[in-house]
Amino acid sequence: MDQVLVTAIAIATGIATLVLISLGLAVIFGMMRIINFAHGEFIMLGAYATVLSTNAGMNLWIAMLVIAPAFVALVGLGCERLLIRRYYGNLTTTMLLTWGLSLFLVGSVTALFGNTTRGIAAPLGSVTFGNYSVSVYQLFLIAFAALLVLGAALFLTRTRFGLIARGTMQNPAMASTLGIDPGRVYAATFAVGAGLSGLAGGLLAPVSGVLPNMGASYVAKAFVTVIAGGSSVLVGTTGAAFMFGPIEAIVSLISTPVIGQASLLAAAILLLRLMPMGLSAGFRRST
Amino acid sequence: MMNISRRNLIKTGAVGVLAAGVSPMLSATSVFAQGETVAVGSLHDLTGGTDVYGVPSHACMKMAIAEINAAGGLLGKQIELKTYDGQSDIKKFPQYAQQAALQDKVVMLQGAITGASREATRPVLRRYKVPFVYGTIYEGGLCETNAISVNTGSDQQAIPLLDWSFKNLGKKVFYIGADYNAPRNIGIWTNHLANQNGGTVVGEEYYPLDVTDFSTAIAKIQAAKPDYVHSCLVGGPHMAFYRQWAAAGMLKKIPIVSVVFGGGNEHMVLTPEETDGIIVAYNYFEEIDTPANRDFLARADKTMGASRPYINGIAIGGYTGPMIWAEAVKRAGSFDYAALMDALKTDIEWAGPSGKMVLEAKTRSTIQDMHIMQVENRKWKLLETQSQVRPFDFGGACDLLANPRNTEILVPKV
Amino acid sequence: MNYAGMNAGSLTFTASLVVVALGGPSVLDTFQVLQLSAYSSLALGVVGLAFVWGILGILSLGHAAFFGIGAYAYAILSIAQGESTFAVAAAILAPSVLAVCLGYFLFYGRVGDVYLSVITLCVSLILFSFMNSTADVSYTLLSVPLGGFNGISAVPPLNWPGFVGDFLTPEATFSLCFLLLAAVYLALQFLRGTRLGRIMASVRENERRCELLGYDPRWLKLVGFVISAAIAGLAGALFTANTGYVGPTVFDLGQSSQFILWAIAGGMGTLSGAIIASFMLQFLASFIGTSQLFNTSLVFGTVIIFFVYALPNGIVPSLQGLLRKLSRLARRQRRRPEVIGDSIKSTP
Amino acid sequence: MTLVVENLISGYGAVPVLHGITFRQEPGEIVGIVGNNGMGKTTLLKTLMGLLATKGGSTSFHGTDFANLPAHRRSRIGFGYVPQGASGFPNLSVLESLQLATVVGPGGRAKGIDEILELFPELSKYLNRSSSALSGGERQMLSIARAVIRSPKLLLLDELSEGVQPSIVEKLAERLVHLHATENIGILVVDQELGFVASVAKRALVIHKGRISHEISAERLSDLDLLGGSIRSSSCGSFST
Repeated sequence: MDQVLVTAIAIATGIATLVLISLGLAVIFGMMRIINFAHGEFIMLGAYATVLSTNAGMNLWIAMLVIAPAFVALVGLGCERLLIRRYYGNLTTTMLLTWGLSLFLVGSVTALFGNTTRGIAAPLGSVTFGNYSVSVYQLFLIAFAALLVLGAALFLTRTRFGLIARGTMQNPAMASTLGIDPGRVYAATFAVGAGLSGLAGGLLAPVSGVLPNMGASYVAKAFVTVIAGGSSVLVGTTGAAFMFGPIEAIVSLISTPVIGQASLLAAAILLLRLMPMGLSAGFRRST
Repeated sequence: MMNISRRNLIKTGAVGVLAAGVSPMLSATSVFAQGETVAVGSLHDLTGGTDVYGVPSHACMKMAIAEINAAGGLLGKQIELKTYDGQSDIKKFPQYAQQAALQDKVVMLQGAITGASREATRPVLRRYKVPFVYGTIYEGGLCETNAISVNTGSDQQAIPLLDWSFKNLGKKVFYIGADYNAPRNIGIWTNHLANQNGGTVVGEEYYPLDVTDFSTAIAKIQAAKPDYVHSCLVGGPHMAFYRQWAAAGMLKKIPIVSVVFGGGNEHMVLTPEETDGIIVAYNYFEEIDTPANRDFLARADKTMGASRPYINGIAIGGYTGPMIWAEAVKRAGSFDYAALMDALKTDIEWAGPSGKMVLEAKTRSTIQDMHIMQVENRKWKLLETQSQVRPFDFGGACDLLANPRNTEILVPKV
Repeated sequence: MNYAGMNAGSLTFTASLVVVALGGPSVLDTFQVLQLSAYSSLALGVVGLAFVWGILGILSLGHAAFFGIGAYAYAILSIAQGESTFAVAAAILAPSVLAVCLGYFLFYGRVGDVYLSVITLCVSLILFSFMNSTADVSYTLLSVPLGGFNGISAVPPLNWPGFVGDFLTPEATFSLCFLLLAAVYLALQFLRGTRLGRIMASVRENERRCELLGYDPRWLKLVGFVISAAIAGLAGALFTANTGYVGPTVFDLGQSSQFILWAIAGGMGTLSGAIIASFMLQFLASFIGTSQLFNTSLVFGTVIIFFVYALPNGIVPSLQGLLRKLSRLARRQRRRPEVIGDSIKSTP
Repeated sequence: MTLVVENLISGYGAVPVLHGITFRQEPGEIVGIVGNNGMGKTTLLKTLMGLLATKGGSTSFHGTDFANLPAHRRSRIGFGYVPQGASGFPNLSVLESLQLATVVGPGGRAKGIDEILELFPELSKYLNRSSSALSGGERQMLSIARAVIRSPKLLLLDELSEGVQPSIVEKLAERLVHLHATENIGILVVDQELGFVASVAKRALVIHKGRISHEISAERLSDLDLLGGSIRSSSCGSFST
């Protein structure tokens, strides 16, 4: 019994991590069709903001939940205004640009802080289920990811900005004929997307190695999740995370982690073959 | 850019390199060594994913060269250090190795820390007859006349560490490692040593280098109930294991031993709550309390500055490499390749910050003291020292005096 | 017949590659010869991508999969047989076969644009993790150990076909690499100008209309995809022959994005641009890595961002634009010499 | 609210479609634009709305030069746009579509949702339905309602009748005439269906190869329509395909 529970928690953690690391990318990709190569570095910046401000005496929770997303949202806004804005609609140029940005951010952080930074430990301790003990922080991450998805869904469906964002995403030209300035919506969305990546970085900071290159280990998985998810930011990304997370966790558990990772990628291939426009397009067609 | 005479000189040199088998007199190194300085190459990852290993090693190498130069140079010549940043991109290694050998005419090259970069670099240096000094801990089994290993193979670490662990921690071990060659080799050692010590390996798991979520691993270990965990997880993403392990409250329940922990300064990045009690084995750590080491650290503070990196068991190779090579050059009395290779046919002894080291002629690997130690509040505490641990010769398979043509990496068999 | 692709510019470019191929060895030193040979084989890899992306509109994020399979095929067969001719042939064939299967799966399944990119990326990442996990000695192919993360080293260079052990000198390899680059470039440029090439371009512009006109875009895409895979395989073989090493990182995201970014930097739709950009960026990365200016990533990242700012259309189109502007300026100067005065003499 | 267009040049990328359009529309007037496919009708509307860049010429509305204003600013000075094929926001519900149209206030007074449902009572049945689930005619109605809710002063209507049943087209035409009468909205109607244009507009401009070639009256348009002809059969006879 306890083994089932622990396995379930491991699977839920896999899903929660995928959701957290993908959401920011999904917002930016879903809205603007920009493949943000610097996504991993936004996560890294969030983790650094958390670690550095905690080490400077800030309360961990404030650092993680407020400072990290706010700081990275600002960085994102700056990047959008200075760099990205001029190249909307140009997939290739923005890829090149965000790749340059990614190297630039890794390089700057290394130059500023070196490649070894004192990290922070996970708070909240652990709980025991029978023979197993599990980190409470891990449970917190799962709950937080669920709340985040819920909050984002409410935000998108119940608020004025959510409506504007959805409208602009579907048809920016038509939205502009209704008085909406797509440029401003894009800037705000980019900042929100970056902020979500920063939040992910902040939340992962106590459970991962905080290093300038840490983004690289998240970016491929986030890409696969977001794009397999399709154009609908929330439904698609969460759906894809719910599909890939368990596949990887279960296959890793019964065979080896390499096969687990390969089966995640294979599942993505199969999914896209069956639903050539992504998961959420498949949902929409069936409803 | 380049004037004709220099180009001709280089071309002559290059032709000489190609013809070196026939006529060593013409070799590039001997042409260049007549100048005021000789060049030595440092090829480390100074940026990218593995810079955490490359940067401190390179810094130590710079320090060693500076000390040699300050002491009047080597054979009356100043040494110029040529630096190449491998950028954590394996493709760059053979290209920079070619550049070092053919264009910059280095008389020695050190670096290529990761196994893959080493394998990419080694054949190039062999072809162009540039001695390759390998300064890092690694999986063991390097057995080539041109490759001088001044740090330890995994056998030199794993044998003392696991013997100690089976004696002091219990008989059941769970082995978890990164999924590549070195950890897999160390996995073989773990099984081998479990057999020898009457222990059992209750689980063996390998994780790709970019995995960051270890909840399934932790569940598996908890299910297997080992007496201790032997971890060979490597690199930044894998630091997540120690965090998640401690967060699950396991650090105080099941001890961890490792031959790689701390090599990437994990004990500095992670917090004491996440690392206290982890046990490792290295030939060097800063806390060694000897006059030689205190003197070395004082000099390091001076040359590298206050913000210098922690010098761990990997980085120290950056310092010992040029020093032991310099001993060999002195013995040879020349920078000439053949003379150096001759000089290496007898053991070379040198005393460094961690004590006596002997570069064995038979294996071109180094006999040295090994220390078993434990993390305590971001510092190492010595548990036990085993003096003068020999490199494993694979049942006599590695004997470069008898079989100088071997270039293959030897793999232990259970 | 008027071949749109075969203009004076592309012929000049081909000719200059041939000149480098034949003249290079007598003016360059051995290191430069070796370095440029390695660069040219990566440049060859990017030409195929520039073709399939720029002309057919297929963005393959996993181009490295084909490059890597070619590289491994060459390494394994040349070690196993001690002869490189068959190894090169296999390095072209093996990725082509994969491309046929994958392409059939993708194009005939009508997988959408970005989604296609991600599938190709996944394939390449699967190969990456698989190759990484072959460290155990039991993983051998034709009795050559695959070597896991450490890869396969000491891969022999090219030899004269049929003459085992009679290796090409670095200079001969250099000439061969550049001649192959020129040949592939010319062939693709020629293909572009043919009827088939123009239909391929129209597939990129409007797949639907193309279909209504009676062409099968799926088939055309498959053909283009396989061509680019075959070229990438050849490039992989040449690269391995040049550096003597292959490891799993040939399959990683970094390798794939490098190809993509070179193609972008060169300018979308230009093959010569991709070649020029790949040489320039390889030189740059290598130079920064030895110059110890500052942090390599920081400098390289800044340079790329600057690139986008200064040359938003890529290197070759921007240079062409600049040339046009200059020639227009020169013409205007000629018309109004009184304003310019002496400076007109210095204009070539 | 006079619209003055002089020598307007525009097109897609480097390809010009409009080579110099000149016309004038008085406040509250309904003007039709007719012409064959590919002559630039839709391009003209898109350029006026700001969805395509103006490459040359001048455009002013109520004395304001708007050639350099982006689309959202044009919307705020009183332009309303009903696109071809009623393309809109397929994943928003009907209610959300209408709400979206009022989140950013127009220059003047925006109508309430109730007010607009009085004008288009058919929509009230579908308020919570996704707009992609509507029929062609209903979607056109939503499209008009979405533009009208912002109380525009000039409505740009692109191919309203395309793919919609004739009976519904008639109904839509009635509503437009009503709106025009009650609110004095100026309307620029682009359509292939000459009968529809004739039923709402007093005069129509014929666009040919990116220029206005001549003007015809509504009566003449309906004659042409009754003959089952297209404007090609016009007596001017200078048309070719």
